[in-house]
Amino acid sequence: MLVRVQADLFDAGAELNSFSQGRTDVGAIVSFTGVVRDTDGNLQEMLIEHYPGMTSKAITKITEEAIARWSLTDALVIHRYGPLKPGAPIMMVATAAAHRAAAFEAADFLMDYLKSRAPFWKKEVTDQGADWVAAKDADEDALKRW
Amino acid sequence: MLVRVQADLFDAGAELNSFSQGRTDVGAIVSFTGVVRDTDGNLQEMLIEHYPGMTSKAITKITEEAIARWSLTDALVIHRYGPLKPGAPIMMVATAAAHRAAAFEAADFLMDYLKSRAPFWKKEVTDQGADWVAAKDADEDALKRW
Amino acid sequence: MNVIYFAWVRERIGIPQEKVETQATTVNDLIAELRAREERYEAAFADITALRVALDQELADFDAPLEGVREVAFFPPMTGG
Amino acid sequence: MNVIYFAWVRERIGIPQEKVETQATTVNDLIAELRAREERYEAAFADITALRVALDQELADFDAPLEGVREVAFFPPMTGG
Repeated sequence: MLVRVQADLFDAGAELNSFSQGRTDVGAIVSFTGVVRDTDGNLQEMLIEHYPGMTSKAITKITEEAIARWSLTDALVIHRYGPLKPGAPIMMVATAAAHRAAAFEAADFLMDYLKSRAPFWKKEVTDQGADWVAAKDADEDALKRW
Repeated sequence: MLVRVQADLFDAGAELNSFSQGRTDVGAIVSFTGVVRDTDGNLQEMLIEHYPGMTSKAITKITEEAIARWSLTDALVIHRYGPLKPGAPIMMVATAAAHRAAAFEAADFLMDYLKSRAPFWKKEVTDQGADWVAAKDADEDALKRW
Repeated sequence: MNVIYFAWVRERIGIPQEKVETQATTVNDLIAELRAREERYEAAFADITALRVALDQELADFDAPLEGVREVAFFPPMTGG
Repeated sequence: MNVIYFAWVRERIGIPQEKVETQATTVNDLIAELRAREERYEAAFADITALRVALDQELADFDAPLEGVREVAFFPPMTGG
């Protein structure tokens, strides 16, 4: 298991390759990359605040739960904080399992939990000003699936 | 949309990066990589046969359906044929969408359909001999989800 | 008409493809003709539920008509992905 | 006890963290004390349903006891991922 919380840019492809490298006991690898999306074409940057003392701990707990529940061979979570430009990767998740259903479900689960239970807050800076991104009821509801 | 059927090895990380490159209208990218799994530690190689005249056509049709149904920004499918060693990538799928649910579901759908509707057949060569991999009822049943 | 075989169907019949002159009007008719030919065809087509068919590179049913079809392919259920 | 604020809670209160001397026995009691202090606390804590709390870096309920707790954090619902 690898959990990283960082300000620096990461290379999703290189991370996926090093996560996948040299395994012969794995049949399925799923990755998710979250990207700063410029919905209306006026996003200057996205600021991500986090709770340093809690972040790694919370992500590790969620990831351990996913590994146990879906018998994953391995899992990876990288999440950035700080100012991010449109098109930049915000975070990624990768899961490795014997079969595809486990890899898909575990990645989906990780995303739902990271979204609503890892201590990050997004603020969008546009030419109209800066606004905190509101949590969606749908994101909280998504947790009930698990 | 990019669909490739090839004998050559591909670099999943490099493919993921070039698929993701320079997009600011996308919030979520999901990738799936299928890997030759050596279940019992005695797999020498996996031979993948395909139906050259039909393969690209069948994959393209399935991929177009996924793009339309989940309003994907883009989708990628690469599938190999020929002899593959344990640990080698067999195929990959990537989906790009505004939101994570669409990217996850479309990738899951693509995998279910490629599994049972794209004309590939796997044969496992072990020290006990060679055997065609049997299709699983569960894979056919998985199509009913969609 | 060009008839193509894949995976264990190809192995049982012993050739990857062949030209077949036939008056068969459906896939089922064609299969009946092939089974009557030789033991190796009988072995390949004995259990039709273990087979799939494509007509001109599109999956089809066994009662599909063969009129105008140029390429028929027989194979086991696919195992891609 | 160390009290930390994040996102718009931090912005409304105007500081990222502070030491608070308190006899409050639950999170709710602590919030009541803070609201009584100044308008900026009242603004931050007016709608408790828009807030989350962590005690010693674990999510907690508002009626959780504060005994033994060294760090309380207040913030809006998380928006990670």
